[in-house]
Amino acid sequence: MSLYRYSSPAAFYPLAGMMAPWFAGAALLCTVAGLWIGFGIAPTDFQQGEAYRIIFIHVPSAWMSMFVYLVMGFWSVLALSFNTRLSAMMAQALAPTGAIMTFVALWTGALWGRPTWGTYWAWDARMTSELILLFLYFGVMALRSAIDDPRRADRACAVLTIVGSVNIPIIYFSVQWWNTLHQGASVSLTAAPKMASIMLLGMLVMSFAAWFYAIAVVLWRVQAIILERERGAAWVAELPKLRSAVA
Amino acid sequence: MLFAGLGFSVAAGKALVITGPNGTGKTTLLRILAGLTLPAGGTIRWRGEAVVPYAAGLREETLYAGHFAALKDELTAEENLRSLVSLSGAEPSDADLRAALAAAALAEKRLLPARVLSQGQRRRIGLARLALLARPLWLLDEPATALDTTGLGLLAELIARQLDSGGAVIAATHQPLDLPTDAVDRLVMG
Amino acid sequence: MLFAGLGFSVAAGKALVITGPNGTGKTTLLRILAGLTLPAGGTIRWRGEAVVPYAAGLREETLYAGHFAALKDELTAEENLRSLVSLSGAEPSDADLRAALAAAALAEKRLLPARVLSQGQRRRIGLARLALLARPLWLLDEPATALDTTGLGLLAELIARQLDSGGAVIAATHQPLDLPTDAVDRLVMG
Amino acid sequence: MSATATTATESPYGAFGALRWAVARDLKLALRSRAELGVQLLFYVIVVTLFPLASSPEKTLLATMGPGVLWVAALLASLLSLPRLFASDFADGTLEQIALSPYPMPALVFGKILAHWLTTGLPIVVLAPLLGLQYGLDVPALTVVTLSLLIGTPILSLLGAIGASLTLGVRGGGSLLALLILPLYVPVLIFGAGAADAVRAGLSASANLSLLGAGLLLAFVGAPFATAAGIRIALD
Amino acid sequence: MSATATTATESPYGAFGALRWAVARDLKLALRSRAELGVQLLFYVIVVTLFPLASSPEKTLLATMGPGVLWVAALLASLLSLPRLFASDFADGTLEQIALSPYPMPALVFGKILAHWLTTGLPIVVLAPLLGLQYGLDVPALTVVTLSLLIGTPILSLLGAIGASLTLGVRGGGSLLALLILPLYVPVLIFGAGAADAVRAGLSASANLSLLGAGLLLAFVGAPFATAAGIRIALD
Ligand code: HEM
Ligand SMILES: Nc1ncnc2c1ncn2[C@@H]1O[C@H](COP(=O)(O)OP(=O)(O)OP(=O)(O)O)[C@@H](O)[C@H]1O
Ligand SMILES: Nc1ncnc2c1ncn2[C@@H]1O[C@H](COP(=O)(O)OP(=O)(O)OP(=O)(O)O)[C@@H](O)[C@H]1O
Ligand SMILES: [Mg+2]
Ligand SMILES: [Mg+2]
Repeated sequence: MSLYRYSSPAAFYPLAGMMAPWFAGAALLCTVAGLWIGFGIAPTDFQQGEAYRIIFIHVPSAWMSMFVYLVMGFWSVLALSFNTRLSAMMAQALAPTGAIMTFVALWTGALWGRPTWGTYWAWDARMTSELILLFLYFGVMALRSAIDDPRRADRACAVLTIVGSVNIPIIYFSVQWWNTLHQGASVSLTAAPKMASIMLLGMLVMSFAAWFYAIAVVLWRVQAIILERERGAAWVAELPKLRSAVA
Repeated sequence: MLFAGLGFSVAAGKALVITGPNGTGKTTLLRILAGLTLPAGGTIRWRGEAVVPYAAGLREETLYAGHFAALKDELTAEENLRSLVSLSGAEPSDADLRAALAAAALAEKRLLPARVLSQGQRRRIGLARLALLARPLWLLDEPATALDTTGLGLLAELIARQLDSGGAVIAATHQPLDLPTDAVDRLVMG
Repeated sequence: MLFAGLGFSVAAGKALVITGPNGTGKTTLLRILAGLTLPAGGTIRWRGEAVVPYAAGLREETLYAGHFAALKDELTAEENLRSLVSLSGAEPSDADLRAALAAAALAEKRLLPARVLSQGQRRRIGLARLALLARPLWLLDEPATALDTTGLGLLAELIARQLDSGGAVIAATHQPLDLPTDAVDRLVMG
Repeated sequence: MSATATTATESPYGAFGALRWAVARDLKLALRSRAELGVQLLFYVIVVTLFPLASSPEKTLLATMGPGVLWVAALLASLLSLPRLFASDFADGTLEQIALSPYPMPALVFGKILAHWLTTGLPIVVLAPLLGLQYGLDVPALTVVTLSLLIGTPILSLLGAIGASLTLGVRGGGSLLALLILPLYVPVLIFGAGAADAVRAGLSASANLSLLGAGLLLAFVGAPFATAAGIRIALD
Repeated sequence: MSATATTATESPYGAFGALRWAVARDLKLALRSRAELGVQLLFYVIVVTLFPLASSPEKTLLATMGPGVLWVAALLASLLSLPRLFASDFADGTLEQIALSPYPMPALVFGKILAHWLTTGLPIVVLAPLLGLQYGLDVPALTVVTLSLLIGTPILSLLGAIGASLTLGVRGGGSLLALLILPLYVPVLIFGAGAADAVRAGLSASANLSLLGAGLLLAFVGAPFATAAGIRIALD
């Protein structure tokens, strides 16, 4: 019952404002710690030298790029089936962050590919499907900006997001299904890790940093979207913060 | 918010004629009733029960004729009519189709592609469609557009027949429809 | 052959109202007069001289308003109006544009994209265009479509003003236009 | 005049009737303009023959490019015809009537997609082996390319319909549609063109083909519903 | 309210005013939907990146294919956007008003074509060098490809406009247009892509480029009139 209350933008707005700084702080802490582990403590790799340290950025962003899409899909399902405005706004707020994460994964991957495989880019299944993911994010954002009725845009983007989510398993399993340049999963819940535990720790801490960053940014963005969309509503006019800003 | 605090109902055998200045929401209201547009709030009841847009029961029992004639330029008048009527679930015989076209004064234009028909002739195909579809509820948006005097007479006759057979009609219009006054309720918007 | 043996003329300060059943060639006739459709035969004279379709003089002195409003859904009412009027060669000031829109009761809708306007509001942009274009000859096809009572009043006023200033009007219509009878000639087709 | 039974407990408006209506009508419309079918094919032929023109025509290179070009051309032919799938029905109000028809909308939509494939996809499948010869492909490669097109082009039509419905009435329709739909097309393209590559490399194409088959199944189950939802959104 | 001078001996409705009206209006329309320009470009990028996907990604092959792919993609982007050049103006009646405007119609039409090129052709020219890098083209080859696109894409827009006007209101417009216009496009493609091939083979590209330039001149002089005539026919 109390959770249900927060499905209204008016109720969620202050909650988001309250939570976002905490997540931002946690993101900062984890980033500092993760970078310190990754670039200070973790030993040089005997095969790849220093270049492997890109892993501390590459892997968290690659994971997030897929995860953000799944979360977007989740909100889209809610938005379509219950016609709730907040879910659609959440999905809208997630897309740019997802696109950035995807871009970072592609970018760092390409930078990493140069020293290890001798090329920035190859049409390998995982890279290709990750590129497709980027285009999917672009597609969702382009579709939204092409429709000016927000209600219609919400629902159209939800349909597209749900349809596009078939790409996620393709990215994830591409290394298993095809014989690719890209290496397979080295972190798994069932098998023992194949990595030095300090490297693993660094990656995990950086992953948390990415998580917290994404949550904080999305909360702030959703606040902006709520304000923009509900600018006609009475509760927005009564926002004390806004009034002091105007004064 | 285009309109709020609007409440009305229409009974079998009755027509509700919606009038009002341009832009007061007549078309929007009809589209909401048909289920095409999602209302920001409010309830629509059909036979006493609240219905959601695109409910199967609603689609089977209502007929919506909007601004667009839904004609294909490449098909002849008769093909267009048959296609539209069977999309709505009825399967009229060829004789029925021709009778309806003849009643709409389109007998001679039956085999012409819709592209070369005049504006009024295109609307008359819509009238022939009404004649073939005995649905409990008709939703008509500006049914009198582009019709000449005989066309208006045919429209009035079709509506009267629908009301006689226990159907209901909701029509938005700027032109007088010439219906028996006792069967008509009026809703003035704006 | 849609019609033959038709002869008529319209003088400055006079309106010619064309009526007749659906499909008798009113639209076709207007399009021929505008130069859009090639007639199978016959002569069109303008200021006493025979003219060919798309003659520069004809294009500069006539204004054709057909079934289509020539509006872009993406542009606002005001942008649409400015674009249409300047395509016809006039360069009205912003104040003129707003005055014309206000006269058409579109002052509040000025900045809305045409997509969300109602059918009647779209036609009213056409009326505002008429107000801004003082051409010697107006060719109007069904100008009353979708207009409410005030819209019809505005239309009648615009035509009257055009006639007063020595212009001529040829209009095809099914609805009565409410013009001063002495200024109107009638042509009944079909 | 006919009246429809509205009180029956079981709806008389079945999916099959809907399918028949949509296929019959769209095929009639496609055949009405006699030139249409030929034009579609000619476009495909021209695109396929353009590539050797634009690149240098060495023999081994040609055979390598062959399946890829056949597939890319199929994909482009599909993209080019998609905006028309619903546009005219949307503009003239037919789509409103389809959405309000008592027949199940996904079935009506599927009928339209089927007709689209029959008029644009199937001719391409039939023509592909002939054009493949031009690229010096051998019989096993030709067979696999054709087979992969036979399974793959319906996926293109099904996925494309989703994009077409979502971009209805949206400005920049054609290219927005391309942007939305190409990411979904790429896996189809990869498996499709990959099948022939596998055969030319002496491997079996069955993995690729069964992945394509799975894709077709998925698209077949999901696309009509997603498209119907897209159309309803566009009409709102 | 303003009145226009109708008795001037010299017509006040000059070609320049017409050009300005058409370019300003079409650019405004194109910019109105913010996504549009980006989408056009993304389409081009995706098509260009598709080819290596479908064929096998060997380095020398890539460099050979490069200019051809850049050109074919430009051609397809042009083809895809052409049906929209006049279609919406035709459907909503603007084209009638354009035909009846006191301004010279070829100038109005040329303005529309210019706006079309500015929004679809020019961005492609700007982007081509970047995409060419991806194919491993060297600087001389890149320069020539870009130059050939700069001269060639306006020809595509001009010729395409003729086809677009002739297929107005005709069913199957998109592919019929493609069919009409591709034969005219092919020479442009051959000279355009050929210029880069010449440079890679160590020859001079100037012959190809001056042929392209001559083509541009011819299209510039002829196309607006042919297109205006096509539109008048479509309106009849
Ligand atoms: C642009 C090129 C690249 C892209 C698009 C890319 C994409 C991805 C993605 C999506 C993941 C997460 C999927 C998963 O965890 O299974 C990932 C993980 C990973 N990538 Fe990349 N990558 C690229 C280049 C590289 C390169 C060059 C290397 C190193 C040689 C590399 C090493 C890794 C490693 C070690 C992981 C973690 C795998 C795991 O532990 O599960 N990647 N990459
Ligand atoms: N997105 C929107 N933003 C602002 N106003 C809108 C929007 N969508 C619709 N409207 C307004 O809603 C009204 C639409 O009304 P509707 O088409 O239902 O009118 P109508 O009563 O049918 O008019 P007419 O008699 O002209 O057909 C118009 O006044 C229009 O300006
Ligand atoms: N190619 C053709 N073949 C046969 N008849 C044609 C052709 N083109 C037009 N017509 C006929 O010409 C007439 C067109 O008339 P027009 O559109 O001018 O009528 P109108 O008087 O404006 O009618 P309305 O009042 O309905 O607008 C129609 O009767 C149509 O059937
Ligand atoms: Mg209305
Ligand atoms: Mg008419």
